[in-house]
Amino acid sequence: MNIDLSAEQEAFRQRVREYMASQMMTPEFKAELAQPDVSHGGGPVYWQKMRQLGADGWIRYSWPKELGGEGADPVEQYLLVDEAKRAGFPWPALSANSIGPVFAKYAQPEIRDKVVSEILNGEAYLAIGYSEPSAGSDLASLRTRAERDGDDWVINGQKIWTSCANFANYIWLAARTDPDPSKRHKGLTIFLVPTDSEGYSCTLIHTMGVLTTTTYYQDVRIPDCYRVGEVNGGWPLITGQLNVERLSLVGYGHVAKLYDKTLGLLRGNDDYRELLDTPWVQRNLAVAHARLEALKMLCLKSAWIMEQGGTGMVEASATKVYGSELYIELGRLMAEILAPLANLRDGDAVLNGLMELWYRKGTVHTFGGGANELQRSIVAAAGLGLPRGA
Amino acid sequence: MNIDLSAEQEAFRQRVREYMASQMMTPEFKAELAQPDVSHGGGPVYWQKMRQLGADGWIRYSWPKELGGEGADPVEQYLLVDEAKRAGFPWPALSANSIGPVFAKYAQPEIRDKVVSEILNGEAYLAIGYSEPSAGSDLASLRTRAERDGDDWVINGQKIWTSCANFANYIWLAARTDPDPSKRHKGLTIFLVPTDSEGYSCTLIHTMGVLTTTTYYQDVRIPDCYRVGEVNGGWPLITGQLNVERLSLVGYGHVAKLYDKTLGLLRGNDDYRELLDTPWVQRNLAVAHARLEALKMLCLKSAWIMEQGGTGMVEASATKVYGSELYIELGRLMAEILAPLANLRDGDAVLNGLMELWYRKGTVHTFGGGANELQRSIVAAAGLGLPRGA
Amino acid sequence: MDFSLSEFQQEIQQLAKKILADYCTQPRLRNAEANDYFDAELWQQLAEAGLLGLALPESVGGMAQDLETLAVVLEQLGAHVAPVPGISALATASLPLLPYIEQPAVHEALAALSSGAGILTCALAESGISGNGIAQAVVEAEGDHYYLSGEKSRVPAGLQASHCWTVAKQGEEQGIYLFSCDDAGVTRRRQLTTSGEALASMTLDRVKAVKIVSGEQVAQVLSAAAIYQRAASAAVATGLCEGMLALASEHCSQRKQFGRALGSFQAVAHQLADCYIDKECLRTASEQVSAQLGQNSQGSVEGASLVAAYWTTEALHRVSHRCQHVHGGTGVDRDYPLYRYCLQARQIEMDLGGQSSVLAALGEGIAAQRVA
Amino acid sequence: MDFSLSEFQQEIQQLAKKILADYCTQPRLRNAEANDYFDAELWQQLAEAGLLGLALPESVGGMAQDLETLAVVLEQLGAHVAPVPGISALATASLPLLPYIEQPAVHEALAALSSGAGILTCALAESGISGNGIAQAVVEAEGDHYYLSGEKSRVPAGLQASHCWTVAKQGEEQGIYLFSCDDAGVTRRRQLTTSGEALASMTLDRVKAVKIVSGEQVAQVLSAAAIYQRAASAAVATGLCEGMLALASEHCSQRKQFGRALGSFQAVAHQLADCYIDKECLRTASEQVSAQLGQNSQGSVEGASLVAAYWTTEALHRVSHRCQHVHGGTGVDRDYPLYRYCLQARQIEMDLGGQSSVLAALGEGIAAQRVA
Repeated sequence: MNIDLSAEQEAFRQRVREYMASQMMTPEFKAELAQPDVSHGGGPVYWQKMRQLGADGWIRYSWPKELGGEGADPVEQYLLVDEAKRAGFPWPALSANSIGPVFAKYAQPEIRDKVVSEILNGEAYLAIGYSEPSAGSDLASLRTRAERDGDDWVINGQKIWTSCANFANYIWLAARTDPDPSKRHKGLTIFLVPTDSEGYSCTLIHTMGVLTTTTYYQDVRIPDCYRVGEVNGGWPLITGQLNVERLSLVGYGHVAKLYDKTLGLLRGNDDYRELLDTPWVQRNLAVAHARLEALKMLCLKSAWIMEQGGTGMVEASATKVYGSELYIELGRLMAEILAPLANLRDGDAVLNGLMELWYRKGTVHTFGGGANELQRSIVAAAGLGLPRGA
Repeated sequence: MNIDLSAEQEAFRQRVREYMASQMMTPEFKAELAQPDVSHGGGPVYWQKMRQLGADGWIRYSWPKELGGEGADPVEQYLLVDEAKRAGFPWPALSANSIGPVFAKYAQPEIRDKVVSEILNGEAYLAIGYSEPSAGSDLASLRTRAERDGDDWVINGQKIWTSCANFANYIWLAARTDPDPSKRHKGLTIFLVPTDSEGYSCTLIHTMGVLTTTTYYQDVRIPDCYRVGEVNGGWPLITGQLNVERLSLVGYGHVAKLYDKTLGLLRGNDDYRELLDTPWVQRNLAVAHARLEALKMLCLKSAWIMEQGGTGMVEASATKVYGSELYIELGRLMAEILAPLANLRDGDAVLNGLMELWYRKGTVHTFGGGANELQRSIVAAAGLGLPRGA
Repeated sequence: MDFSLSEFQQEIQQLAKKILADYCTQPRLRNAEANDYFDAELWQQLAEAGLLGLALPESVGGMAQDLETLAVVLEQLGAHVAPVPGISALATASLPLLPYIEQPAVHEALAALSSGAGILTCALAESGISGNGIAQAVVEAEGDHYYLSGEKSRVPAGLQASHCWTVAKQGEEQGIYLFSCDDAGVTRRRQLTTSGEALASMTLDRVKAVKIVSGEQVAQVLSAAAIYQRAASAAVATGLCEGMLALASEHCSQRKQFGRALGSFQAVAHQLADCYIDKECLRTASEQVSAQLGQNSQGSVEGASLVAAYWTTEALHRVSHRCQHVHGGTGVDRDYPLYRYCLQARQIEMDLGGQSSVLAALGEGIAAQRVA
Repeated sequence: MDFSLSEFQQEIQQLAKKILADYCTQPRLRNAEANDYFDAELWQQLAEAGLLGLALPESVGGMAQDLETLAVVLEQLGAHVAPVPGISALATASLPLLPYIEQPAVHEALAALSSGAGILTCALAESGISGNGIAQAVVEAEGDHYYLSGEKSRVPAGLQASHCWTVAKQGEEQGIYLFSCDDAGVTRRRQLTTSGEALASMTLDRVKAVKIVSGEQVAQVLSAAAIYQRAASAAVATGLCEGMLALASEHCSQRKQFGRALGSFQAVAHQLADCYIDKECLRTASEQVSAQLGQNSQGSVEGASLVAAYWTTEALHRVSHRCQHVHGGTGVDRDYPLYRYCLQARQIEMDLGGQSSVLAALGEGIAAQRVA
């Protein structure tokens, strides 16, 4: 057994870390990301950085060789995304790691090369259009429909929580192509909808912590070549390939950031010495440390299992539940240390606002990326062999 | 609002406390209760104390006046049982508070007076025979059957977790009288089975912490006058009257005992001064204190609501969940303070074994008296108006 | 033992509910968010209804009610996420001064609060983390007059307040001083918080002040302020939890997933059952400390206030996160009312110093036998 | 990075499984319970298979494997609730003496352990609560000989042990001394514990002993003992959790209530999913400290051992109570195997001092920057 990264893996992580620090997270970009409306991307500097990321080969890095990529293994993929998110870079996880390669595999030749090249060059972003106002976790009950009309499809419906649609070039859309509702997940097809299509529109949803969107499809007409995979064959494309992504949602570096920064603050300033010497502060730090160590190992082990050819499904689900709940708990443990300063926003905020924002962003992880209830059911059924229930 | 007991209630509590200390918990009785096989009752001193309890009027105290009792209100009932259990007295809760009065109300005249007088005089104990090997929480699926044969009933089946059956004089038995399994709870009838009936037998179940029994019924024949309530009308007798009992399972004095004794130990001996000055020990005490204060108030408030004529159903269920989980958590919080001494049994045990035994007895409260899952579903449906689920 | 509200308390509750229902509408709350989460009209309405002076003596226009009755109103402020500084003005800043009401300056400040003509606050923190405990502000005495200089931070309702008391030292001696926020020497700066409520930093430059007490009594005033803050926070938090749970129960009864109402899934229903239990525990802790402050009960007020703070932080954290979770994305949407409750929950949780420090204080009290 | 077991480790695992499956049958375990939870035949089998000397040098008949490989065996001891003193003999008592193996007395004690001819233990506690930390036992020196007198308490496997080391002071100087338990000056008394395992109190009356180290090195030996205890406990605990979870999963798959398998209810399934997550966290913490002790990793061994102790106490508490709970009455029935796991879980949890003290030590390490 060897629980440490190999020398090559460690060197790779360092390389990513340095690249992110020196090339991506420039003062200019940080300033742009501090503006709420482009905090997830979409500003001019963002697109500049995305093109550079593409030119420097990072987006294609994780892609299979047969799709024009470098074929990075799941451990490298995890390290890449985790380091990027830890640095604060709005990594294009959907285009680069999750949906992009699936698209490349199942898209029709007429559009494949163009879109793949846009993705790999950092010129296009793909947003996911799954959830609907009436269907959150229950994707099999989607209502947005696509109807065949000659060589085209005509799409009508509404999607919610379509993150990043406000600057995406395409929506990776799940729509019902068999109107019989009893077909459930067997009546769904995936389409790639260009966001400049007529009849498409997008409005922002301002949430407590993050920005997201609602997207509308009113008689959006797209040629059949924008259909991805078989008609009524969308379900495997929706459910596949989620495990690496699920892991990245709660990557160690990303979650540990608040602990690292808080501890750095306490250690770096004599004003905080008394706090650091206080037993209950030490206890909060100890709980955070012990629980974060487990997250670190769960993430690496899950990635390693995938590298070994396992699906990593149970491991990814367990890690996602654990990491998302730890994210919230960590927000409390660290904020208590500096409470009531932790409530301050704007110029007076502690850690440049990280601590205050953490709470406002925290909860989305427990239901986003597959609600924790669903993940626990996966762990119970696939990890423990319990009978599936209602 | 007045959150304190009234002067009368406080005086009553004191009276019970003094009675228990001086009259019941004599050294002789304590020595008998220290023997595992009679730790729940059934020894010679136990029966002596029970008769005295009856003679001094305590058993009839909670009974309605029309059944020959004193008509104590739910607050007094709660205080009486809680003080008794706190003192370590194996209070005959089933006979005195739960089943006894129901029996008196629904029994047939032929046997009523005799059994009631035995109960009130502390001469008889009633054990509950509900659970079966194949039915734990799901009482509607009971299989033990009673068949009419002339003026008699013939009972066949097996009951499990029949606590105190090893010294009980009667089993309060739920049996199926309509063989159609689809009738579920509508096919059940209650019988009072004398434990000297032919065909009845009982074996001990030695558990991790408490003693209980399995009872067997092989062609047990009893006259119809031992049937309680209507034929196929047992369900309301099973489900009614449980709220006060549910409360008593996790009564404050009973649960707080470990905290009180541990704190007393720490304060009472200079050897423990250093521990008492240790921040993490103080934290454990603080968590225990804060959580116990809530239990105290939840119990009193629930009893007060019942006194005011409310069912107290939601309150009793919420208190039972909270109290049973606190019982376990308390066992950890207090044991940590004296760990690893907390593991010792017999002569070297801390607090005369209370701390060690606490763990072994702890878990039964979360599933006994109605599993916490069922209680949470009651709170969700009746307390919050959520739709009942599967 | 009697857990019911008196007839008067029920009337007060209805009165508060009526005003708050009228004023805490979605459009008005949205408007308040753009204005430091303070609704001056609502505040005026509460004053006119007599609710701001509820726990103040009749000599300053109040109703001379105890904390139990005040808690009834505070709970309603929470239940409606009312954009007013209930905890600080009605409890933390005003109640510790009651023993000094004979002093004209105190009398004037409390009368202003009661009538709605002004807002009384207190400045208990200075800047940075070390400013949580020790006051560095100084006082110069000139004849009968005192002049304060220093930096105060995180003053609740600091932008709106007319009167403020604070701690400062004259030489080595600490004292409690009351001053007018309109004094030319006061410079205020907005400090925005997570709930949208604005605090203020105050730079005091030879601000004319009145000394309330000095020496050993200072600790008593500060301790009273902490106890009243905990008690008032517990009451507001009870209302917040009721509000969050009502929204979550409604949502989970209506919203269908996999063909069934969300709330019919055990995993969802049981999370909300746990919230119900947390909320009931908080309610009893709130009732306990209110009763003891109103001297309607025996027992340690310090202990009861720390127990109330424990349950406030516990219930707010757990109930807010779970209620958000079962809502899915809807819960964080700013077009849906839940998030305001959650933000205010976090605000109060951390304003109390967080649960870990509360437990440290409670444990120390137990070890020292100040708490049973 | 490679989380797989080596071929050799897999063989060792199979070997351990085979022996334990043969010996940890219900009748034998029931018999062991009546005999201080010690199965001498099983112990002898483990010795003959070379498993007791697995982590000891070849010079004492061992296999010179690192802690990672020992952990594989320890996990199996837990998975089978084996009635043998795995943690104390194979880790806490023996491994801290490895630096002193050149000393004949140490060599002899370890050789006896390895061959199964004897059992080595250590007496780290004296009686009462104050006996947890400070040793009062005294040493008299006569020429080259040392004689120990004092009261030791809670010695693991103390009734069966042949060799024992302990802390005693000669004047003011503390030292580690090794003695034979068969010395006429040793009086042992059974101390029964919650798991049924017997510890022993030892009254030492001029017991002839050998000095291993004294002075500053004493702290190093004691620190090593604590670290090995934590690491070994984590490995055994991982096996216990696997065992409890296997029983609970099987029970909830078979047992029907309300017409459905128990495990098909969300509320039940999700409790067990949480147990699975706790168990996996514990497993990674166990792997981490084993790897660091085997120097197969960088990082602080102290920190990793405390993290392992945190997860050991956390997982044992939560998994044991939940697995009992979902079993209903069956879980506490002494005719069903679960309760043995639960009792051993509690035993190990509290033997480690409980989670609160572990967190205090870890937090202090973080503040002092000994732990990242």
